[in-house]
Amino acid sequence: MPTVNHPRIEAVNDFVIRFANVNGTGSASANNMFSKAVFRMGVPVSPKNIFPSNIQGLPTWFEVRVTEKGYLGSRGDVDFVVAINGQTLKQDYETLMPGGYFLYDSTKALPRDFKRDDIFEIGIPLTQMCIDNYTNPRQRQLFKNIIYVGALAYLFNMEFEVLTGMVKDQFAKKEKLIAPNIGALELGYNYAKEHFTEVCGLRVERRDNVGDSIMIDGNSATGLGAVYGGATFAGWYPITPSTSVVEAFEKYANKFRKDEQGKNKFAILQAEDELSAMGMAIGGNWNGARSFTATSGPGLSLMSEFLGLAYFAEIPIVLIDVQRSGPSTGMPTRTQQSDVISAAYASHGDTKQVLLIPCDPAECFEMTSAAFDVADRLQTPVIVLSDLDLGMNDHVSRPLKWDDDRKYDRGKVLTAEDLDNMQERWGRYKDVDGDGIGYRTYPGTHPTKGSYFTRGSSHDDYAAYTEDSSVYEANMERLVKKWETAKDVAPRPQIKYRDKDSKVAAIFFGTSAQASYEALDGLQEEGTKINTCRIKSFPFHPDIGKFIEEHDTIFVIEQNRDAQMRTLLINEFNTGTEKLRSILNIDGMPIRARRIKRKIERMLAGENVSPFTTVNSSAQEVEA
Amino acid sequence: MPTVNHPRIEAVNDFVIRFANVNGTGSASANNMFSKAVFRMGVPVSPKNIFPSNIQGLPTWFEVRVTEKGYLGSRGDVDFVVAINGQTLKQDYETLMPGGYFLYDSTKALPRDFKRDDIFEIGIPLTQMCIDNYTNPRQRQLFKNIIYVGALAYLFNMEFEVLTGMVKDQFAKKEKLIAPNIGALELGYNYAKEHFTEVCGLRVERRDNVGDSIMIDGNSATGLGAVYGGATFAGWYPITPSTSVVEAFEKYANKFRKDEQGKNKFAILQAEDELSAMGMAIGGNWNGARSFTATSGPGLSLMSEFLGLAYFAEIPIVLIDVQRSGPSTGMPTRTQQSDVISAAYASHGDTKQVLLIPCDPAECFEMTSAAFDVADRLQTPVIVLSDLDLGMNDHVSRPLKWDDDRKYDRGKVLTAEDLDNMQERWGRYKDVDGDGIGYRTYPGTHPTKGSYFTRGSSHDDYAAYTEDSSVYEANMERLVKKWETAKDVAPRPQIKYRDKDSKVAAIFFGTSAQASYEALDGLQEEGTKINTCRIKSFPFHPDIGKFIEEHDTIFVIEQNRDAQMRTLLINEFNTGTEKLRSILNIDGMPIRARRIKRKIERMLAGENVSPFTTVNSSAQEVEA
Amino acid sequence: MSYLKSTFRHPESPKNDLGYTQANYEGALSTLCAGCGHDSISNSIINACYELSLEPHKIAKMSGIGCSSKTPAYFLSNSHGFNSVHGRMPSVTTGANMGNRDLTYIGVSGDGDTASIGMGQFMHLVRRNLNMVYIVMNNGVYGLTKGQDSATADVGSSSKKGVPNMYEPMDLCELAISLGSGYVARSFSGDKDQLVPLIKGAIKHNGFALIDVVSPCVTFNNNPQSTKSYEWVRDHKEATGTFDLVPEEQEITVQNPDQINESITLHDGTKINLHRQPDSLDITCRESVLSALEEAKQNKQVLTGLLHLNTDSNSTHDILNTCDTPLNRLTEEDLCPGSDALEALNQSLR
Amino acid sequence: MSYLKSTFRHPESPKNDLGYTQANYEGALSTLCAGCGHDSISNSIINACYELSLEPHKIAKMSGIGCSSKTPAYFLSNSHGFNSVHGRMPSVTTGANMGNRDLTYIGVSGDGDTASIGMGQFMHLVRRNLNMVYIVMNNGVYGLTKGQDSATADVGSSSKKGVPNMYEPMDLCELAISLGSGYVARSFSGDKDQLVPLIKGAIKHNGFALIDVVSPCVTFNNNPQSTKSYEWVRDHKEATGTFDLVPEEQEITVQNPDQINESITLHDGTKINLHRQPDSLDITCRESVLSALEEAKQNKQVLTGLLHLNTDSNSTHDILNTCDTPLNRLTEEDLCPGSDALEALNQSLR
Ligand SMILES: Cc1ncc(C[n+]2csc(CCOP(=O)(O)OP(=O)(O)O)c2C)c(N)n1
Ligand SMILES: Cc1ncc(C[n+]2csc(CCOP(=O)(O)OP(=O)(O)O)c2C)c(N)n1
Ligand code: SF4
Ligand code: SF4
Ligand SMILES: [Mg+2]
Ligand SMILES: [Mg+2]
Repeated sequence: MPTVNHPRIEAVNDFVIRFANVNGTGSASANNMFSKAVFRMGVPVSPKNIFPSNIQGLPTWFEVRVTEKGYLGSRGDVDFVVAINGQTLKQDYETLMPGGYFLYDSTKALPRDFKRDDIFEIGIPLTQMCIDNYTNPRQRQLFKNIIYVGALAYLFNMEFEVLTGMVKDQFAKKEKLIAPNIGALELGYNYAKEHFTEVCGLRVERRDNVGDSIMIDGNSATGLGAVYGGATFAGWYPITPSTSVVEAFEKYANKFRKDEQGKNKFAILQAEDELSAMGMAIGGNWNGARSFTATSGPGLSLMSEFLGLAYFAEIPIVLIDVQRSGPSTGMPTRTQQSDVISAAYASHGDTKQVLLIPCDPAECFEMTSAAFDVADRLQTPVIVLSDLDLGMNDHVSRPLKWDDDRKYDRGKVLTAEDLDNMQERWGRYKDVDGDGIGYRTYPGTHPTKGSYFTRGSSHDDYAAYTEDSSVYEANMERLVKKWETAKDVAPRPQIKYRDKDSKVAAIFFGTSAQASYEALDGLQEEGTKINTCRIKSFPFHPDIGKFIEEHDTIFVIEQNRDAQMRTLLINEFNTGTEKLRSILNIDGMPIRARRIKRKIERMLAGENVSPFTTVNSSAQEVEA
Repeated sequence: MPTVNHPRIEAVNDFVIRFANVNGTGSASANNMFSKAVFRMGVPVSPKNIFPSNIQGLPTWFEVRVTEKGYLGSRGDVDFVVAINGQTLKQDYETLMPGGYFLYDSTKALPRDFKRDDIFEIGIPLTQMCIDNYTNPRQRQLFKNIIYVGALAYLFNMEFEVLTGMVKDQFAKKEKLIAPNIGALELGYNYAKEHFTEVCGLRVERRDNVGDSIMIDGNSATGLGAVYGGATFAGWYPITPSTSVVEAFEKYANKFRKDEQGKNKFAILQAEDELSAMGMAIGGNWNGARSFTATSGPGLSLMSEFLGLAYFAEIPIVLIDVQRSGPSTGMPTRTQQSDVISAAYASHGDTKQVLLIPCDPAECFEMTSAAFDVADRLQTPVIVLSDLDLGMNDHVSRPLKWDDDRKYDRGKVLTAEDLDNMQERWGRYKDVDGDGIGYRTYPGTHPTKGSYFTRGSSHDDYAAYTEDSSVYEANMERLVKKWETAKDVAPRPQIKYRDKDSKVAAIFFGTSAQASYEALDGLQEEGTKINTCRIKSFPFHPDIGKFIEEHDTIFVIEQNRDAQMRTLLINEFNTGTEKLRSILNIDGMPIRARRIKRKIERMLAGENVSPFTTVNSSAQEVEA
Repeated sequence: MSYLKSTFRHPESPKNDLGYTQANYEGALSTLCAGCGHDSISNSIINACYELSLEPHKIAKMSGIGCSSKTPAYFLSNSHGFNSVHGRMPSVTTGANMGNRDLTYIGVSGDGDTASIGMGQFMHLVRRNLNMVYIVMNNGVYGLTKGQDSATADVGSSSKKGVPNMYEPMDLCELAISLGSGYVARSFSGDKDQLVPLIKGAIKHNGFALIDVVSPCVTFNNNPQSTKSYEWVRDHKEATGTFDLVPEEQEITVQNPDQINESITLHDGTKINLHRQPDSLDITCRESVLSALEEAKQNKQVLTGLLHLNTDSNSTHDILNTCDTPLNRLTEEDLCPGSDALEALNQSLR
Repeated sequence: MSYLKSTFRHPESPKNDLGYTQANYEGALSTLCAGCGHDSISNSIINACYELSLEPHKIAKMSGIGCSSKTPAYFLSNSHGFNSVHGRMPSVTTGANMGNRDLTYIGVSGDGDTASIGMGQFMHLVRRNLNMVYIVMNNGVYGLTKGQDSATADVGSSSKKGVPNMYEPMDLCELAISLGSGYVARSFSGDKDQLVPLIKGAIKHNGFALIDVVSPCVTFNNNPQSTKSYEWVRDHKEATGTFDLVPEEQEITVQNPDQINESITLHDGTKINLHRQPDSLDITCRESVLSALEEAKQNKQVLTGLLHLNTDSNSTHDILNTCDTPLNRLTEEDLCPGSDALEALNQSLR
């Protein structure tokens, strides 16, 4: 081993390891095994799968952050690389932090031009070991991944039984696979032990820091939320990264929703496109069956006309938008928070849509189930804005909870009895309660009362077509009143004061939250106390306006180019143009805590920096 | 005639007459004849057709403003009603101004409850006269309209020869219709002369106030602009109020664009829907044939996905959006300016679209032809934002002009020769000039050079697919640079200082301009000098920012509920939330000068008034 | 404006099995042009529902946008109606049907609404065999937007505008048959005798039922050069035969039993007795029907009547194995797995 | 990742009439799964264009979104390509073709891209008879999004997921034929001998030409229960016959002239000589082809080859009477009526 002119990175339960693989080779499950093993050792972990828009043969990365303190956002920088992909070997070599570790397949020597002297190279002849130990080519491919996991177990000094336990769990139903997998783990473990004693300064030590947490991806939690929230129908069209929302719904519905005859208490239709998927959701909800759909950017655009119908005809809908990098097809397997404006103002004419914005799987579950209540209560579309990072990656999350006393809020719906007991003439769009929301009836409720005509054209209180200016206008203003009502119905922001007197604050939402909290913790350690407001819904609660009033400098942290949430903030509050300062990340990777921190430091120091975090600077230094 | 307890309205060349008819009865052409006759007497006129979303049998109104001073916007209030529609008789009776005139068909007496004593009733037994004079039922229906026009000629003391001249022009090709039409005019004229001498205080007198103006609807001018701008292909889908744009394009192209063999130097396809229409426009422009489409709100929503593709793949497109009242189907035959946000930010992800906003037919012509240059220059979609009022009503307009020396600006396009002469490697999206715009090639240009792959997915300078974060990011930032370039390419705002020191200003655009100028003229007469900025395009020119800086109170006047242009202003300039004050009109009627004026007066007087102009107050008083 | 109903009603109007008079099935005053074919179709729908003694509130009226799509306002005012957006009635109806399988869904659309903007949704609706009646009020023109070409216009046909259509027409019946629809019919708005039983049969059929009704647009497409004009259709109409619909409970009493070529039992026991000429079309065989349609097209005939019948198919709910209770009637107890199940799930995720 | 081309090339590779080698028609390295049927089709496109001696830059490659729609990057790198949005290749190609009638348009799509989201656009594209080649790389599954159902899956067929499809499949050839397309073929990605001539014929045909190519997805739909698997198709393939394409300039030299049942001359003088068994399908008669397709379906056969040929139809430009010069080549002088015309117009508006 060559001498290294740099101190090695040393850390216990606090480092980032990145696996560089080729997709379609089974690496994801091995990498997941590693990450879950850390979790089972009681140490919080945050895995991020960085995959291409392709099925087989292209580079894919898997980044695992081991984080004793439970910082689950992306940190930035890589301490350890497992470089299994020849196509990206050089790049993976270059991006490693000085003092870091480079594990590679030493069956072939590293090329000549790999000559960093500030990192530690760990060569393991993975291919050769597979050739020596396995005959079947598919086995040779799969076990290569297991072997390096075994090696890592040694290098990080992990509890080997945790890994073997995971193998046993995983292959509970295919028992004969257990022994060979454990064998492969041991191969790697032993090789590393033999050749790399005391080389690695990174350790995973057992802790009790995960409590009763679970590990789950956001889309699974969302699908489950739809089951718990009482959704009975999903019309959808496949699109990454939202596909697994409906797949999860299907899985859990199949598990929990069979009647005595084995028939389904739910229905799922794969629509021919997103327009149809949204039309289906509208039809189902019109009939009083909680219905939803899930999509991503291109689908959201295609649903735009229908969202206007639902807004104006006041039909509850739940739409899950799992955002990815736009515009257009963009980077379909990368994350972003860039559908904020298109979702909030979806459709032509004067429209505003309710958004709910979860930041972790538990909130995916809660907000999705709540979304059906909110939609029914407000009789309007509710868009749950998730994203690829949240939806498709596993996250350590507090466990999912359900209060068995909770009753679905179906909003204002009249029964046949209600109709019979009414004194006044019923009007579907009559604002009798002053909250801008009328009473609806489901089709088929009553033989002679309660029928009405639903339409996207202008209508009066009784749902009759009208071109009367003042009737139209009054209806539009009622919708504004309903928007006011929505502010009380939607989840409140999470506001935290680090220092009541501080004039500096930060606003963020969704998956920008974790990295932001971490960055601000770091700043607090250095004495800068920044209060925070995590937005959970749109329309904004007045508390957010107050929060803005209270501060002089407010960083608005988001993952899009055009500062879209900031736009909504200044529009809705009519204030803050000067003090709302953007911190943006648009590179398709989860926003990184170190970058946020550095950015805020520079901005507070009065430097004139672009809101973007990488471009123009990334070349100069290995930036966080 | 009963005594009237109110002085009659007296005016020369300055009044509003409203015709109340049933659609499908041929009234529009008679009413147009009246309006055009005023114009031919040298007096500016402003007709507004207020029609239902229906083909036959429902109420329709036609409002003609006679305006010696050339105020072509809507004024508000009605001085004279021609009430031919039994369905709306009462309503028409009620909305007439005190001192005004009510012309009705006295074949049947007015119902008992019609007993205003502050208006002048002019009963003409139109139906009876038709029965007496014509046998054919269709004639009886059509001539009824001509008879009342004849009566008006007498009542307003118009030059009868102008009307007979119009009849002759109109039926130049169906000569035998001339005599009976003139006969009908005379019937009406004579009846009025006999029964209503000196009753009417309104006069139309010959002036020389129209200069070389023409009368044309915006959509015709737009269609013609597309012909002059070099459009060769239109893919479209019918929708009110944009349909006549393509119809006009077809008409003029058929007139001007036949080659020697009688073949068409243009192509028009009625698409199966708006998605397809936009796809066609994209395909045509990709190939270098100037292509466009026209639609209204619902179509704009449906085009959203494709607009994102065009933005990101950088394909020039011209889209004419003739706005109508939304949301959803809304009031399809009423006007509004409510697609501003959906157009400006069309599509998911970070997108921004260029808007051009004409305020009269001459600008429809100019901006549409310019739109093709702007789109080609910027390689991006350009949306011409017109509206129903502008598009479907005839307007007095300065004549259309074309500079024969003007050359189309096809933007940065490489020929085979260019490609052969290039030293450097060409990259479709390489920003060699620093304006954010690359050089494109048309397919088929060169056997071995210049081919590239157009895509909506992330791409590098050479149009190759990439998932590289920094390449993606650099590309997105280049698009921001291009956006900066657009500010210089798009038409500048029209800024007018009534008083350089005034701190009060108004910003408006499109069809809100005429009524705004009139309202501000009125205020100026009362001593309030308000400077004005008429926005003609988005992105905004920096002059608009300066204009905002210079003033303390700025009224932003627009025809939508959510203050959409104001939203764009504060977003783009990051300023002005406190001083930009909305004046909004959403009732589907063209915004009225008197209402704007009253609103500004009250706001300047410190009253706390809702930005909306009618609701809650319209009931109390006959409001302007 | 045309008037669907007279204002005067005899107090002793006949009543159906439910005790309702025809008036109970009517709607608001039509605002279509006087003479518009669509109004006649509305009347036939009213008749069919009245005669079948359907509970009006158990019917849902669905439509897109167009003159045709306005008609649901003009019939069955005790039914809920949904006038959605242009071309998208199929998806909204699909969702509605998923939400409540117990209603009768009558969808009304135009030729523009279905064959142009709605083509994709239409095709997939048929493919899914959704249980509904789909009526196309086919005037071969865009009425509401004033006379543009439609994709169902025949080659050579021209509307009032005067330019003959040169594109291949979409034959919705042919498409529906080739996509497996089990009930496909064509009729003419002016032929109530044929249309009313067709609608009744369609309502009784389990699965997707299409009725393509030629329905002249008197304002924009009723000129002699149009193959969708009253005159043309009257002259070129050719019927496949007639049929009776015999509800399950009723005795079969047919005037001339010799004429019954076949008797087919629908899902709910109702029988369809087909009467047709010897050697005429076998409507149960989809191949021969497709040929007959192609042939009629070449002979410039409009083949009307029940074109295809196949009762042996699974509707969407059958395929999905949905429970018998309509989904919109399931309550928390049926739907929510509860906290214990969730805790077990949490456990599996550790 | 699969490799379409070997890196080593013989310096003396054969050249076509233009002096190009096959390499001049190749594209970038494919990123599809090894063994994916789509790659074979790309190769056949390369062969066909090479053999026809087409100028690569006079070809435009159009596609939507999907694994299949990625392929245009893997052939003809000297041609412009347009990878548009999901399901909307038809409209973009229509616009492109309107803008320049002189290019050869090769559109590539998937079964999801065409038969689901793109169904409406596809149908209308066929109806307009746009002059283009439309190749569906039909694997009966959504490849790129990892294995969802497609609307072309046969009843009873199941993908790797294992749930048999219960919905009626969309038969794109049947649809194209009934909408009047004059060149309709079906083939198999594994049968280059059949596919290459089909592509060549399609390119030469004036008007819309569809080739529906069964193209197994090795990753998600190549299991034995799938009717789109290599195995199944090999076992159930049935050909209509074969044909030669004889370019205008070339002498007709056919091996066995007895086998030529018919010789059909295309628009540009090229001839198609059909060879088929006695009593086999008459592909010029759309009725009999539709029946044959229905029959094959019932017999669980995949009928391949040229299914329908009709050279007697107007393509979109013919119908529109567009000028011969491509619209994108017209200049100001051709297009702008000038100021005098405008002044005359002003005058008429006073
Ligand atoms: C998205 C959208 N595009 C266009 C329109 C305008 N539009 C209204 S009805 C109609 C066509 C109606 O034709 P058809 O369906 O044949 O009905 P008809 O009026 O002939 O009965 C169109 C294009 C619309 N409402 N929405
Ligand atoms: C509007 C939109 N919806 C969904 C998607 C996601 N998507 C990408 S490819 C695809 C289906 C591909 O299937 P197919 O056309 O059969 O192509 P294959 O991959 O099987 O070749 C889908 C649904 C998308 N890109 N855009
Ligand atoms: S325009 Fe035509 S389709 Fe519409 S109502 Fe009138 S006649 Fe009927
Ligand atoms: S997933 Fe299927 S269709 Fe896509 S590349 Fe792989 S084999 Fe081909
Ligand atoms: Mg129609
Ligand atoms: Mg596929």
